[in-house]
Amino acid sequence: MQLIPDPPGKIIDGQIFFEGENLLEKRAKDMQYIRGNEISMIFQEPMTALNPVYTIGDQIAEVLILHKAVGEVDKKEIKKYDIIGKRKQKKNLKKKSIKKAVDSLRMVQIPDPEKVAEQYPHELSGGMRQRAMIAMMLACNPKLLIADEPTTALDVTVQAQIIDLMKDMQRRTNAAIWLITHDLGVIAETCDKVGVMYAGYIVEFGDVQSIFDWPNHPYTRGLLKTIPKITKKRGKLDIIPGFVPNLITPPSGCRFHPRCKYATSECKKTPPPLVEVEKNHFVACHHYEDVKLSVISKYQQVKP
Amino acid sequence: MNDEIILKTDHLKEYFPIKSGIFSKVKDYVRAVDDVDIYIQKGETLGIAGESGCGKTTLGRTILQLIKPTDGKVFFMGSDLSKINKKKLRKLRPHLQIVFQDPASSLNPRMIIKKIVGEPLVINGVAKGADLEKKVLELLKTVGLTEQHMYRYPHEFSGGQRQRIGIARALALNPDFIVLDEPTSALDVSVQAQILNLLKDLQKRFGLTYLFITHDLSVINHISDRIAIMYAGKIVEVAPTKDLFKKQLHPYTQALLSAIPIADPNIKSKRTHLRGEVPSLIHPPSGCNFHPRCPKEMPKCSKIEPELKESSKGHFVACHLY
Amino acid sequence: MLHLFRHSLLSMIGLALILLVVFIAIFAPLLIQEHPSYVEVSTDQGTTRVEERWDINFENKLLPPGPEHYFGTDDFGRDIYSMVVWGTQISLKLCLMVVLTATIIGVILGGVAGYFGGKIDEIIMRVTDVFLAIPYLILAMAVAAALGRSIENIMMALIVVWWPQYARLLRGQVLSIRENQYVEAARSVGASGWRILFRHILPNSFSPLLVQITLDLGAVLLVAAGLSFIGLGASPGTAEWGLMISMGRTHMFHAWWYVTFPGLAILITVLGFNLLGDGIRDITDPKLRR
Amino acid sequence: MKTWEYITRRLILLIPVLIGVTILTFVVSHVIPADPAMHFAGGPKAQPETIERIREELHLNEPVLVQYFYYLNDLVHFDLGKSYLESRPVTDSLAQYFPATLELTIFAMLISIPLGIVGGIISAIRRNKLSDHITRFIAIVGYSLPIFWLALMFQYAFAYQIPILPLEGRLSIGVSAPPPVTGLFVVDSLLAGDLEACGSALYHLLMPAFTLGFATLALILRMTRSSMLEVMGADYIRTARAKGLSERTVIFKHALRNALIPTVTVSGLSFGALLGGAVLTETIFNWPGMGRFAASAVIGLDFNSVMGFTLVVAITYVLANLIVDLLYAVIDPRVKLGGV
Repeated sequence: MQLIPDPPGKIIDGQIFFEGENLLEKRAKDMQYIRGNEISMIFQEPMTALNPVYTIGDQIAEVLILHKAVGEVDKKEIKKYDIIGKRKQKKNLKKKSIKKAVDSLRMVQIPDPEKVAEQYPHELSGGMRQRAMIAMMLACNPKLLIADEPTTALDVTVQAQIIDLMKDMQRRTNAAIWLITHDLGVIAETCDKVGVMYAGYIVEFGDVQSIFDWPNHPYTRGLLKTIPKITKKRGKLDIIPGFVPNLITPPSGCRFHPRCKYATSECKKTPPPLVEVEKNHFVACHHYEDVKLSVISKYQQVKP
Repeated sequence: MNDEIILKTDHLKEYFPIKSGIFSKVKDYVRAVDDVDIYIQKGETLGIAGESGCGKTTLGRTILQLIKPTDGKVFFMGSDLSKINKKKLRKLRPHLQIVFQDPASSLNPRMIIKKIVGEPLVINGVAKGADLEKKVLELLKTVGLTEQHMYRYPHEFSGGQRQRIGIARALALNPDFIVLDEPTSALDVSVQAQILNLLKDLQKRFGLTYLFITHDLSVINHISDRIAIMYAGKIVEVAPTKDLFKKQLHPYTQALLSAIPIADPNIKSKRTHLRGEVPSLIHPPSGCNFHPRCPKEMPKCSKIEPELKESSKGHFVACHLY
Repeated sequence: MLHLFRHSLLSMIGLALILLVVFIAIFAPLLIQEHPSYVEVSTDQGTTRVEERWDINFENKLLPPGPEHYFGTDDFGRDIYSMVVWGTQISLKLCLMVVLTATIIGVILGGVAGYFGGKIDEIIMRVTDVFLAIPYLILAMAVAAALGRSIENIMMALIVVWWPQYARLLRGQVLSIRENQYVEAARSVGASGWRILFRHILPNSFSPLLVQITLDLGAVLLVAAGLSFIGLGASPGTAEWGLMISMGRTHMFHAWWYVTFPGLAILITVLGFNLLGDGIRDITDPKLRR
Repeated sequence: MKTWEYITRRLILLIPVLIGVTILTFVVSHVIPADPAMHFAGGPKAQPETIERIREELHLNEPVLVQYFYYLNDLVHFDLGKSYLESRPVTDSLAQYFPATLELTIFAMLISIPLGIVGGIISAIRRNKLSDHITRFIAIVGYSLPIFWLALMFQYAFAYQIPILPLEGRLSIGVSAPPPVTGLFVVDSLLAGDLEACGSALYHLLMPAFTLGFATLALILRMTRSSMLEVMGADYIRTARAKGLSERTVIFKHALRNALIPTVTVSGLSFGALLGGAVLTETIFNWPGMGRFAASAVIGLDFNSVMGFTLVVAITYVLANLIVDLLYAVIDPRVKLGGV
């Protein structure tokens, strides 16, 4: 979304395509049009992501007015210096957009939306804030919603509500959702496709089903095994040795090699390319075949 | 594990006063821990699970007398901790230790590791000089650190390593009982597994008793023998881990377990939906404090508070359904 | 720690300025052409005290800056350069005395108030409220006026005025540091209240305190110079910067150097402290480091 | 809690502070001096009879507590004693000088606060660019400058070398003061419809007000800059951008209001610095205000006047901070009035 301020962050290279157009080649003005209207984003901390000094209704109405979802001030109809008339129109517009904001709050199942629209963010609970945030970002029916750890700051029972809400909203608005999370459980339940990232690289990408069943990258495999599960019997947990590297001086070659049991000298030298190992399943590992084999052999040992 | 009860609470309550008005009059209370009865047997791990703000952390601190309880008793090896004087309490302190959630703030940033881990030994006059150094090194090795870590400051360590240091400090005085307050929730999953394994090893080696506090039910399933579920300051269900995951009695426990996303796309969970959110601890609902969200609410739930009763052996529940 | 300064040019300049000022203060006697003499005078109260006197030479009255007198001379023909350099000592001594004494008082009272809370806290905080309800300069002026004119009394007055904010600062620090889990950890291993206060809390409140001290060294100098300017403080003829500006005021339009150089000396010293203080803040407060 | 309830509560809370202030001024005036009577009489050169008379008048022979009671009793009757310098009640003198100081302080704030905020915003937006470095430099020099020296330098530059501004005073010679209503010349002259006097008053205000406000300007600039920078990094700014708002709207609508919250606090505190600075500025610009009066009282050992001045300043300052707190609640909805 190009929301990282420059400096310190800069996109060094690469392209981002949205509906066939490269976003990086767009002017700032066009990007502003796309943001909130076609691509919108919700964040991890609903407390800090909402402006504390404006009411919920105002903040939602702002997007609506901005992207002209409720019409706009008609410049032709009003004389240039007719300030009073202009104000009147603006007021009308505001009224309409607040009304629509209340509707969108109702859509995300906020009880008593009229009242909530007049409240400030700090007067709401965490779950309510995240709902309001979703309402705000879906107000203009975007085509893509980026959700950055939307439930991490919430309790499990509320998390479950929000996840269901997001799925429900997706069904209604037909938007694509890009969910960023560290919680594999949330991914397994909500996503169709998943990309696994390690130290700045996508190491594996594919359908949720195939990734969880046949992880081909050693990191994905380790990750799946280290999490304690409530469905499995207990015992010692598998561990990935070592620590996550920092990104200032990442390891050479494949960034996972210092923690990988399959690592060879090749891994130290060249970063592996992302290859399609089966339909819609990509892996970046020099030894994905070995990994696959070991999974299969283990699977077979258990099966018969 | 044997049946000897090492620690027991009796109607434990912890209310924090809220002051307001011109003369700072106490207007109300935050009922963080409200009438909690639990017991822990020697060598076992009791897990306390609940959502944020349910009072589970306060419970841990109140048990250790880091906060004086408002009412109720805590028995540790037969003596009532809430009654005994400061001096005696200080004598008992070595037996009761705690590992904190946030490895960043639980280590004094201006002390080297040797000082941090050695502090309990110095305060209690256990060791001095070269002996101290030897002891500290031994402790560090126990938790998987080495000699070269002794003279560094906390900020030079990663989260997992810091948590190991915190564990070493808790072990310094050979405690019998350790409260583990969300020891892994600030860590990455891959590191979380390392710490959990370490804790299990240590328990076996030193015969420790754990009170494991967490909001993460999959972690608690992995480590504890029995689990107590806490909701808004009260214990709603206590059962051996296996029983609890097989059969949940309290509607809240059922909802809580069903809400956990499972990291396996093949299992499609059937979810019990809860209305609303966790109530405030200042004005908890009347009767059973879960009734406004309960899918199985009955008329008497809003009037009479259910007691914690044993429904089958070792399985306690506080609900009018049983 | 020093290497961190390198990232900020401004704080480097601050450090350099302060080192320069300290150097001048230490070696003042070697740097100047004229030296003061000391005389014993009787005071209002009937006691005697030692005061510095500079040689008066009416022939050299109000000479502009030149090779003989770098900063010119004043209306009594005294060398302004020598007096400004000499004044460095007086100023630094005053600032340090005031700030350090105020810090000690403030740290003790604030630490006790914050850590033990309750009634003591209530009393100490109400007292600081009262002190902070009156602007510094004005309270110091009233106190100094009551004490009588002298540099020592200005110091006393400034200490009286300055300690409450340290008490406030430290209390706030203690209250926030007390919430850290390592304090709880120390309690859980049986550490006593004083041990926690001195081993765990005070060392961790050192950084913000240091920043405040550095910035205040400059602020105290400004207020002290202001008091001297009004006519409180040093007796006429002393090489005190504020006083010199006050004396030079009547000659400003025909002898600009008289007020300019002492003022520059104040500006440079205060600027040095402020830049340095800002630098230390940026280094020690990771939140502000960007 | 309603606003008036909050104000009442705050006013009630002021009582202990003000009692404390009276104790403090009492201690300073009646206990600290070695011989208060001599002090009040004007120093060691005073005649013994005068000292004895004052001793009687001020009840200095009574126990300290009784003395304090007398002191308080006088205060309640608005009696601050007699000014030995002006041979009239201190209250009369202060009443005469107060409006001039108020006018000067208000104009100093009117100059420094808007300029400081604008400068801070520019500095924050153009971070690490040349304009940022320049404004930051001005700011840091601004609060390192001795105000009295700055005043003299301005006088030298703008009244002597390039004489475009008046050297001192409130009005030009030949312009008569407007009929007193508020005591603020600018307001009074407008009320009287006397534009010449108004112009002259503004003309004379410019230099002293700017001098007095310069340090405040620097402080506010700095505060606004750093809080702007902090706010610009906040999550809700990212949200605002994600909504597709233009950078202008993001800065002025979303960031500024949040960034102003700490600035408002600083403005309240700096009011104290302004009152203190007024003592020096008024002396130099020969401004007939309380500050000049106090400064000459200090020199003339007119103790009653000094203490009276201190008391009035304390009350003004405390009330100013109350107003700031009210403003605070207007800007920041999170501040519930009364949630202290």
